[in-house]
This record gives sequence, structure tokens and C-alpha cells, in this order.
Amino acid sequence: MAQPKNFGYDDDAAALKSQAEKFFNDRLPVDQLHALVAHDSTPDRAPVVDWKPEIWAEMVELGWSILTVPEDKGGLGLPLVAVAGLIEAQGKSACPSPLLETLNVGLVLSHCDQADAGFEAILEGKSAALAFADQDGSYEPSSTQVAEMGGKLNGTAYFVQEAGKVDALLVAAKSAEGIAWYWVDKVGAGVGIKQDAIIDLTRDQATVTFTDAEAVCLGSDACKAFNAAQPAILALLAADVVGSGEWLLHTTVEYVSVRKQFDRPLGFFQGVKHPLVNVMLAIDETKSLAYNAACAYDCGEPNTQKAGHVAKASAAETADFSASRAVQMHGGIGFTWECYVHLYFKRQMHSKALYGDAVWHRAKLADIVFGPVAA
Amino acid sequence: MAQPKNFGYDDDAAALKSQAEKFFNDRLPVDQLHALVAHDSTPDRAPVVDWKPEIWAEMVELGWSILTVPEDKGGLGLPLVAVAGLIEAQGKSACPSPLLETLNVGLVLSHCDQADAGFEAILEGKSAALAFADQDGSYEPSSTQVAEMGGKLNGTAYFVQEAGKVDALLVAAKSAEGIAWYWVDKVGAGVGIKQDAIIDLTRDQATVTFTDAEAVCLGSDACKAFNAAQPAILALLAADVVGSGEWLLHTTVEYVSVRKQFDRPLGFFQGVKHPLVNVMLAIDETKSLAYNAACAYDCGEPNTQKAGHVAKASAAETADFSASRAVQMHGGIGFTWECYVHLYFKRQMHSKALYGDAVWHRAKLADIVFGPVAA
Amino acid sequence: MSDAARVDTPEQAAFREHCRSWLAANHPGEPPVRLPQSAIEIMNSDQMDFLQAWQKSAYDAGLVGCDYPKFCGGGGHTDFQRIANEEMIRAKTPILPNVIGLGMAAPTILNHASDELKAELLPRLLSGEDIWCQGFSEPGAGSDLASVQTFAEPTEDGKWVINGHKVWTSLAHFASWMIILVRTDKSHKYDGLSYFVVPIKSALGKGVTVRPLIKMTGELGFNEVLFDNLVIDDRMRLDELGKGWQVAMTTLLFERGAGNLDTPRAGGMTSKASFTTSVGAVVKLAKETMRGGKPVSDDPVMRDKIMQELVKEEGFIHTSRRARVPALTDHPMRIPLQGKLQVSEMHQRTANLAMEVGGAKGSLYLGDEAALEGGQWTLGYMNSFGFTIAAGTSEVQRNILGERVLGLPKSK
Amino acid sequence: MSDAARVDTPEQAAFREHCRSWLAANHPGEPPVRLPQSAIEIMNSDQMDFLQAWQKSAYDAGLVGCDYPKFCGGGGHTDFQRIANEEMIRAKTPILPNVIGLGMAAPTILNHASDELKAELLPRLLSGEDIWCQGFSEPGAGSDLASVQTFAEPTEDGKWVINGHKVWTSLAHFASWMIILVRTDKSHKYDGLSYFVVPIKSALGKGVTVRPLIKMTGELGFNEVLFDNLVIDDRMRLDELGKGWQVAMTTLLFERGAGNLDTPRAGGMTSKASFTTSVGAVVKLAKETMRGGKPVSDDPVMRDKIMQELVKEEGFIHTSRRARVPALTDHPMRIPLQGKLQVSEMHQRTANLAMEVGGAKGSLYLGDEAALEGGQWTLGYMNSFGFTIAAGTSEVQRNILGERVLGLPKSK
Repeated sequence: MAQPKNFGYDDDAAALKSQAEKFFNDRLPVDQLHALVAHDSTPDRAPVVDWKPEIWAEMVELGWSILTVPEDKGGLGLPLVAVAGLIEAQGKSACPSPLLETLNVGLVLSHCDQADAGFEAILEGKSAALAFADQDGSYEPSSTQVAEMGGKLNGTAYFVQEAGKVDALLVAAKSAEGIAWYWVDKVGAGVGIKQDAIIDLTRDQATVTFTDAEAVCLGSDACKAFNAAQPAILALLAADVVGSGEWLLHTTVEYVSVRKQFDRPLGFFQGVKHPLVNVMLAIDETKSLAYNAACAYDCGEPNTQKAGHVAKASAAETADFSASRAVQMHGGIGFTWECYVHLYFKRQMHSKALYGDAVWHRAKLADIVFGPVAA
Repeated sequence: MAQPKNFGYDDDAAALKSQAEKFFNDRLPVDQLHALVAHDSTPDRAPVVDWKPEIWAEMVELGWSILTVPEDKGGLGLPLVAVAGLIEAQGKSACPSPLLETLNVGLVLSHCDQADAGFEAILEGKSAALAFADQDGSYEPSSTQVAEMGGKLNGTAYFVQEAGKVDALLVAAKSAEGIAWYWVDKVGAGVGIKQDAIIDLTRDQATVTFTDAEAVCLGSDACKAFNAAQPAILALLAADVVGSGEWLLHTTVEYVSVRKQFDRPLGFFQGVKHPLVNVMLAIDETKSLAYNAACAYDCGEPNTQKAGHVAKASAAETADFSASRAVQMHGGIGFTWECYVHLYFKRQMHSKALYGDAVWHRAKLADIVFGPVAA
Repeated sequence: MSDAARVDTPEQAAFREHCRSWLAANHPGEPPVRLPQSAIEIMNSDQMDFLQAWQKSAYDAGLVGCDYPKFCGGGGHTDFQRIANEEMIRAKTPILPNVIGLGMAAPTILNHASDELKAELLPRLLSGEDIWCQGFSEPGAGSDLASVQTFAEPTEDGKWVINGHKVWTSLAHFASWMIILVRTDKSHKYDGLSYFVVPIKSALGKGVTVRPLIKMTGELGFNEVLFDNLVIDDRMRLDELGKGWQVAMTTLLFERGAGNLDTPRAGGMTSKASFTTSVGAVVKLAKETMRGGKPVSDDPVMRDKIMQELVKEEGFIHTSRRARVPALTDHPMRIPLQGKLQVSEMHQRTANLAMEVGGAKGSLYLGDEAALEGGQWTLGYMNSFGFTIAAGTSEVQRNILGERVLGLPKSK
Repeated sequence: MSDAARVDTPEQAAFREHCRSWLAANHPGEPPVRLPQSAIEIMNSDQMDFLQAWQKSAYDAGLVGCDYPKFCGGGGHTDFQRIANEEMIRAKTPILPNVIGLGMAAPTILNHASDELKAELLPRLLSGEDIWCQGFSEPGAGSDLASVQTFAEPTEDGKWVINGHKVWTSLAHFASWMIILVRTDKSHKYDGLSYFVVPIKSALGKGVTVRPLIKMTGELGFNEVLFDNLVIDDRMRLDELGKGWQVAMTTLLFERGAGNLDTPRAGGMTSKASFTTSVGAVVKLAKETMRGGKPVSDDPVMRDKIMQELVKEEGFIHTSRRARVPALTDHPMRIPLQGKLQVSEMHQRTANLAMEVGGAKGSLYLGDEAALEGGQWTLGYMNSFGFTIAAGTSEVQRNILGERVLGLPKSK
């Protein structure tokens, strides 16, 4: 299906986004977010999972966690562009939740051949996360270091997002028949969670070890399902980066409009103004590419893979740039723990390499545009 | 020999540079340069070789053309850092001459095993140019498209610098014994010069075809001799870029200090000031690296190859950046044929890829630093 | 069926079909002369004659000015020009030569002139029979446009006498008419300006002198225009007296790509029929250009660099598309005001990258048979500075975005 | 024999030999506590005690303050500090904790204080027994330093009473002394300032309050310092009354790396003994970091990115070297004024690049066993913003270079 001119972003989508913005503003304004996640500044403290499960329960109640469950499996039938708007709002609030990962799991399951049990769990309100990256951070199921035999998993999955918050894991594991997706109850026997110490205070990440953990196969071809879902996953992550980027931009614009040096507001100086305009342009680029990728996915366009890589390649650069300029333009105050900027700075730095960094996505893109390099 | 702290840049070197600056200012100030090389603006005109042989005759008289002839072969024994100063001055003046190429030939001959005839020609006041690049612009003797048999050359050399001005060519050609350097009289039989249409109005370039052209072998291992001379060639070219870059910087600084918009000199605005500072920093980087490479060459340091690649990698970026910002910061006037800026803009654009561009030199550098990529 | 065609109304679909069949039958084909990359580089009358003939035929077929009212010589339709543009670009037609007229003069006239003047001027503007130019910049008034000094003095019989010096006037050497911003009151900077339409060709040698300026590329393109006691009727004034700045803002809005009316646009074809400054063209170049025995497109570093530009280009395309979806935009001018800055810098980077793909061939120029695409990339790189400078430099564009969209304090 | 050693005078050669043998015998070895990347991140007394002991022993051995006069507690030599620095860096010793004292207070005191004050203050400064801090910035005076409002009022008995609020005061929680810029005249901006040395530790709770600020890294490092009627002798004033700005310029010159006296410098060792923010360290990281079954150092795109930084780093090294060759420099301040800007931005880019080499590991932090070099790169990237902001932001540095070196008009 060709892409509609308006990205398929209709009134329902706009309504969902406003609702989400209002919800996050109301439930976790940034001062409360800071109190929640930044209560302990010790740099080498043990990792903790700071979040408000009651906010998540409300999000589930609002139906947000099932938005990537296909309509014929009990989902709501909203297009991915609408979901991107929701995630953009969450990125703007930096609210800690397992929403994005649960939506990612729904996306992967949508391309699995025996996913019903997974959809049922999500429809029941369960949250879940993908577990498939290897020790070096390759986000490709083919490099998973988990193996399945006789319905049990053994091995380790790395860089598992929101593992501290979710109820279940969708694990890529190698079996005799190939690499498949398996559903594992996080609190079941044989599942060991070691929280990673990450800079991002608004998310959590863990190394998950499986020791004869019970697992149910939901998709027999993990790579195929992941590849099909990947553009959608990348579109949503790019939307998150846009939301956080907008917060950084607007907070910085406010600051430099008020803060005076040399008898002028800082924003008078082009050395401040022009970089902020460049940040705005970068955010706009990523935003357009995020919604384009979501729309391409909705439409089943042949260029959907390309659109996904383009979106995350852009998002990785925008994450870095928006974060770096916000701290720099805030000057000394932006460098303090008490200023909220660092929460978003760190979130952006975490998003930068998540699900692949800019160089990796551009290499994938080049393989599509040029074909692989001749050996 | 370890590098001296002062780059070996002594009073003689400084005197040579001042002399050269004075000479070029006197013989070819920029308005006369413009009259000389920019008399015909037709964009698709046939290429011409605009220069003043009488200025070149004076340069020969001053001994500049023999500066890379080794002292024991009749040269003056000045270190390469001193020569770099001379070339920086020529770059600043953009004076058309075969000086740099003749010096390059001297450098290559210095690493040849039977070069005496070449040195004699240079000592007699002959100018010369290297002819070895292939059709795709690979500046490596190993890819030469000229072949030797029985003392005669056949084939074509591409991207030959200053071919329209020089008396002789030092040609890399493949023979039964390998690739060697051959001396060819430019006006001899069997040498066809087709001037290339290049943007740079201050230099010339040609495609040179050999048809049974008489040639004398001066160096039996062309690759070895070129590799040994390459860091010096790159150091000198980087010095040329520095000289042209300084001209662009200072001319632009003068312009933006005078030109007013919004009741302020343009240079008041940080959107103008900061880019010009960045140009200055880029020039300083290249300048330091050019003299470092020259000094490393003078001292026979083991890291001389690395220093050469670093210098040209930097010079290529500086050439581009200094050119681009000069036109942009001049605004409309900098975009006209009558403004002298375009002469230097085009010279820098030509220098950018000459003897290898930034990506190529960084790849060579990576091979030194990391070792080649495992196959 | 193309993507674009899917959302056409039945009327639009029929019009698109008309465009296609007309273009298939009437495309002027390979030109007999070397054509420039854009209209403002037209150097000689051979080029201009060819392109004017093409604009006239496209106008006669209803492909130019479709959304203008019928009494102005337009088609009287809504949202047809976009379709005509899409089809002309798709068909790789030549460019339309009257770019200043179509892009700036026409919308300004439509918004500010009397109906009488509209009916008098617009038909021959749309058809390309009258070429237009723009007299805004002056030696002392570039980015700071409001400091124009060209003066219009009222005469006793209700006319105006114009004296002054305009520069960077693209197409003036071909133009019949000029839109001009002049000062009528020296005591107010912004409130002392007026805006006229001036017949210049008929006044050549009688109060108007046009002197061509040569660009750094060697091409012609813009001019100096000197006014020496040129007398002009008051009916040629578009502003309420002293409100010329407001009228000029309409022109600039359209010049910066932020107007609400589609500018007729055609082309993509130049003397090398396939040449366009796009990342796709760089991709093609990289595949065709050999270095060290391998295509440049096999070099991972160059692949990465080209993909960086592809991301930028895709971003720009989809941002332009997003401009039409209010629910996905923030400040209403945030996207429209980006256009000129983004396009001009994108073309600059893209052309530079193409030169890098070419390596040593990057500095070969027009007329060299080994030059990249006949030297078009090198020419295009140099010309790109015209676009990052003209109509408000990139620096001024960033000020405008920072001040009008982000609400930052003014830098001046 | 090293490169550096070749040009030593016989006296310098003997001193270098002394440094080497002393360092070989007296290197404090692997520290018992986690050490920060630079002195201004010292968080607790365990760290400070260890580093103060190290500075004291290096001072006693003649490696710190060698070029200061003997009556100031120095060694009375010329160009020995550079040699001691080279050898301490080579030996990967710990850092010297009294960085503000050595880098800023000491040269200012040497240039502006009475001999009596020099003899009183400098020995314990050089030995590190007294830690110093700098009271310049205020909530309303950051980059615009001359707008400080902390006020010193003269008393009838010839003393001064200080009231005000200083911020970003590194090491204040450990410091015995502060160099401070205060206002003594509200009617002149630049000519109404004075410059004092103030004993703050002895005044804690008696006119001085130090409140730690926490950095975005979670580390301590700087503080707010509040003055409430602190009385201070006039002999602690370094300026001719009202010329405090000129004294502050001496401090800033040294802070920006443009002073004429080598600041004692040691280290390269941190808790991970091998860690330094250098391109060489990124090269090593790229060789050791695997991605997709291959080392990152085999990825041509990452090789290119790392080589870009190598070129910058080499450029900086040889530009610093060139600063000492008048014949190869242009404006005398052109190179010296670049130092702070270049180093801080270079470290920022280098640390960021290291995080990119690490990929998903880039956001792992201190305390995670899989983090890159124990999280030091990630910590270093965040801390790099301290350096691009403090002592004049990069933006202000560019103004200074543009105005003082290129002679462009002032931007304010």
C-alpha cells in the first residue's frame, strides 16, 4: 500500500498523543521524575530499578500496552504512527516504564507463527521485553548466546531493556531446528537477572542468565520475525529520541532566553542561537523519519526496511547532538545533578546505540542502496 | 635522528620565507594574478596555461628550484622545513609556477639509484613534473599506465601537474624488470600533452600520452623511491594549502571587519566570528602537521610515513573548509568573478584531492596504526 | 499507479492524465544548446529562447499557473499546480526560465496588486513571455534588506522618480519587469519603504542601465541595475504608502519556500539529460567511478558518507511532507522557514561529496571529457554558494528560525 | 634515549636522571582507593590524603615547583618543571591534587603578591599541604566574569569585609585558601574589582560556608561558597586598588594554558592504571572490542573516525610544540589562546568516540564489570562538559580568539 500523504496520522492518533502528554505531565512531572530516579547520586552505586508500577498499571488500563497486538488477535487496530505519537510523548516525559519494550515484543510476535500465548499474556496486562543481544551488543537474533533443548533454555542474554520491570521475556534461542523465539516467565525458576549499571536513570537494563528455564516456543524463525518487526521497533525508538530531544531543546531555549551574560540574554548570541537551531533541524529530521518509517510499516511498503534504518541512523545522531548542546548551552548549571537536563542527556546517550548505532544502520542502509560490498 | 624542538626551522629558513613572501608580493600581487589567470571567464573555454615564465626564471636564479637536490649532488643543503616555508609563501601568493612539481621531482630522484642526469637537468635550471597517476587518479606508481620497452615509453599518464610549464617529466613506467622512473624531455618526439580543464586557474594539469618516446631510466624501483619521497611531497603540498588558507582567512577577516549589515560590522556576529576562528584553528593544525612532517623527513624519523599521511589528511580538510567559509562569509561579493577569493577557493579545491584525499590518507594511516584489516 | 496519484480527486486525476499525455507528446526533447543548471545561470539568448518557448508551450497546455484565477491568465483550479509540477519533474522536462516571476513576483502581485494590474501583468508572466527580476539587494543592503537606499521621490503630477543601485539581480539582462523595494522616507528604516513593479526593458538606456556580473563559475547570472531618474506611474506601487516592507515579506516568504501557493516547477533535465543534484545521483556516480580497481561504492567509508547524506535527504523530503500535516507539526512556521536553508546546504554538501567520490577528477571542469558528469558537479558545488548566500544567507536563516520559531531574542 | 632528552642541557640531563631514579624508587604504586580522573573530582578524604601525600613527596624530591624562586619554596631553576612533568607523566604517577593552586594561584601570586606573601604562601601551596581554590564565578557571573557582585567593603581600621556568593568552586571543600575576585566599586564594571587571597578553611563557620554541588556524573567536585561578613587584612590584596581585573587576567591566562611558566603536571594513572583520554587509548579499545565476531578496529568506518581524531590530536601536539618557535607563529597569542578550547573539545570528541567504539557498552557506567575501562570513558565524556564550560565556555573562547587574535569586532 502506498503511503498516505498525512502519514496516516489521523485524529485518533493526535488524540492519543495529547492524552499521553497530559497523562505523563500529570502523573510524573519532571521534578517528581528527578525525585524518583535521581535520589542517590553516588556514581558507583549498585544499579536499582526506580519506577512507579502504579503509573504503569494505569497505562495498561488505558490499553497502551496492547497497541501492537494485531487487531485480529484482540488488539485495538491503531496504526503504528499513532503508537509513535504515544512513544514520543513518553520520551518527552522520560517516564520509566516497560511500555516500549512490551510494544516491541508485540511487534515481533506479530511476525511469529505461533504467538497466541504471547498475545494473551500481553492482553492480560503482562509486560515483556526482548532478550536476544549478545555479549558484544549485536542486536541480531542470529548471534544469541541462549540455546534451547527440550523446552528449556540455557545461556545468557545481554542488554535486555527494562528487564527489571517486565513480567516476561521473549528470548531468541538456538535449537536444533534453528533460532526461535521463546516466552519465559521472568519470575520462573532458572532465570537470573543481573541489573547492569547504566548511565540512564530513566530506564533499566540487565544481563539475564537462563539455567534450564522453562520456555514456550512462539515463533519458529526468530530472524525472519525480528527483521520484519525491526523497522517498527526502530521507528518507535526514534520517536522516543524525538520526544526527549524536544524536551532538551525547549528547556534549553527557555534557559537561554532568561539567563543573561554581558547584559544580554544568552540566546541573543548567535554562538548560542545557531546551535539550537541546528538541534531543532536535527529533531525535525528524526521526527519526519520516525513517522515515515512507522507509516511505511503500516502500509507494508517495500522500502520499510530502508525507512527503519534511516530513522535510527538519524535518531542516533540527534540523540547525541541534542544532549550535548543542551548541557553546553546551559553552562555550569546544566552540568549539575540538581538540574534536570542530565536525566535526558543520559537517556539520549543510552538511546544512541540501542538497537544499533548510526554507523551500523548506515552500513545496513548501504547494503540496501548499493548492495553488499563485493568480497 | 630525533626531531629538534624547533622543527629545525632556523634563521636561514625564516629568511628564505620572508624573501619569498616579498618576492611574490612584488612580482605578482593579487590584482596582477587575477589579470593574468582570470582574463577569460568563459566557463567551458579551452584550457590555457597562464603564467609568467620570467618570474619562474627569477625563481630559478634564486636557487629555489634546486632546493630538494641533495647537497652531495650539488644542492644547497637546506632542510625540508625551510622549503616548506617557501612553498607556504607560494601558496599564499598562488603564483603559477612549476616550483612545487620540480621540487617533488627532486625529492623522488633523491631516492633513486641512478638519478644523476636528473639532478644535472634541475641544476641547469630545468623544471620537471611527476607523471605516474592512472586514469582513476591513483597517485601510486604501481598503477601507472605507461610501459617501457627498449628505452621507449608508450601509454598515458594522467593528472600530471604543471605539465604545461615544465621542461621534462619523470615518468613511472612498467618494464620487464619492474616499475622504474624515467626521464623524458617534454618537447621530444612522441610526447603528447592534452591540457585538462581544471577549475584551478593558478595551476595547470594535463594528460600526457607517450608514443615511443625516448626515456632514460633514473631509478629502478619506482615504488620504493616514491614511498620514501611521499611524506616530503605531502608536507610541501600541505604547506601550500596553509599559505592559501591564510590568504583566504585574512582576506575574509578584513572584509567582515569593514562590511556592515544591521548597523554592525559582520564580524561582530558570532555566526561569522566563530566559523572564522574554526578556520584559523584548522589552518594551525595543518601548518603544525606540515612542518612536523617536513621535520620528520629531515630527521629520517621512523614515523615519517605516518607524519606525511597525517599532514595531507589534515590539509585536504583545511583546503575545503577554508575555501568554503571564505566564499560564504564574503556573501554575494565573494561569489563574483571579479573578487579574488575564487582564485584561492579553486586552488584549494584542486589541492584537496591532489596526491590523495583525506579518506585515502586516513586509510593509509589506519594501516600503519592498526595494521591492515584482516581479510 | 504512483504514490502521488492515489490521493487525487477525480478532477485532479483527470488533470494528471492530461499532463502525462501532453508531456509524452510535447516534451521538447534533447536541447540543441548546453543548458544551465538553473534559470538564473542562463547566459545567452539561445538558451533563453529555447526555455521561453518551452514555458510558453507548457503554459498554453495549462501546466503553468493552473491555480491562478482565470482573469489573471491562470487555470482557476485548486491544488493542480502541485500535480503539474510532479508530472513535469517526472517527465524530466527542461526548467521554466521565468523563475523569479513565477516564484516571487506572481504571488506578490496576486496578494497585493489591483485586479487591473493583475490582469495586465500576470498572463505574460505565467506564459514566460515577460521575464521578471527582483530588485531588492543593494551594495549596502544584503542580508540587512531593510537598509535599502534606492530612493523614489514623488513628482508633482503624482508619479515617482527612482534613483539608486541594485545588485545581484538575477535575470535582469533578460527581464522586461522588475519587482523593486525602494525607500520613500529616509527617517524610518522599516516604515519608509515602498514596493513597485517597474518595466525595465522598455526603459533601458532611458533611466535604467543593466550591467552583468560574472559569477565565480564564469557564468553570467546576476546583474547590477542602475536607476537614473526613472519616472514611474503611481499605479505600479503595490503597497499602502510606507508599507513596502510588508509586501516584501510576501515575496521573501515565497522565496524561502514558505508560501501557501505552489510555485510552478519543472525540470531535472539539463544539458546532461540525467543530471540532478541528488544523493541518488551520487550513488550512481559512486557505482560508476573506479578507484584502485574497485568502484568507489565498494569503499565502506564512502558508503557511510553517502548514506549520511541520504539520511539528510530523506529527512528533508519527509519533513516537507510533514509540513502538510498540522497534527505532526509544532510551530506553523517551523518547517516552512527551514526549506531554503536545508535545500541549499544539502545541495552544497551533496555536490561536495560527489567531488570527493570523483577524487582527482573532482577539479575537472566543464569542457573536460573526463570531468564528473561533464563538470556539472563541480559547477553545482560552486553555484551552491549562490543559494547559501542569496535571499538571506544561511546565517540569517538560522537567525530567523531561532527568533521566529524558537522565540529567541533578536541578534541585532 | 628519548626524543625529549636529546636537547637537555647538562644540568637538565642530570635533573632528568634524578627524576627518573627517584620516580623508579618512589612511585606510590597502585592506590588503595578508587581515584578520580582529575583533581577536581576528588570526593573524599581517602582520595585527598593519598594524593596530598604523593604531592608532598614529589615536592620534597624537588619535582614540584622547580622553576619557582628558592625563597618561595621552589627549586630556583629554569625550565626544569617541564622535565619533571615529562618524567612524571612517563612514569604514570598519580595526579597532583592541588591543581588550582599550582595552575592558577601560584603564578598569580608570583606575579602580583609582595615577597613577604610569596614566602608565606607558596611553600605550602607547592607542597600540597595547603589546597587552593578559585572564587571567580558567581550565579550571575559565569562567562561574563567582570559582572561579579561579591563585595568587599573597607573598614575603618584598613581591613575589608567580604559578602557574596561564589559558585563552581572546585576543591573548596578541601581548600585552605581561595583566590577571589570581588567588587570594591559598584560604579565601574571592569575598574571596580579587586583580587584577594583568602584563608577559607580557618574561617569555616565564621563568615565562610562551603556547600558541595553534585555534578551530573554523581561526583562531587565543585561547591558554592558563601561569604557573610568575612573580615580580611588588606595585605591579602594582590592588586593596585581597582585593578583586580588585570590580576584576574593573569590567572585566566594560566587557566587557559597560555602562561609563560610550566604548571607542575603529573599523572595519567587513575584507578585503572592504564587509562588516559587519548586517541591511543581509543585505538587500543577498538582493537580489544569485538562486534559481530570481529574487532572494531577491522571496521573501515570506525578506523576512519578514529584516524580523524588522531589527526586532530597530532595537530594539537605539534601546534603546542610550534608555540615555542616564534618564527613559525603568527600572532603571539594565536596558539596560546587555543589550548583550553582545543584540549577540552578534543577530549569531548575522543571520549564520545570511545563510547561509539563500545556500542551498547557505551552507556554502562562505573561499577559495571562490562563497562568500557570500568566506565571511565563514559564518566570522562560527561566530565568533558565541565571543561568545555568552565573557565570560559568554548563559545567565549572562540570570541576571545576572534577578537584578540583575528582582531574582529567585539561581540558584546
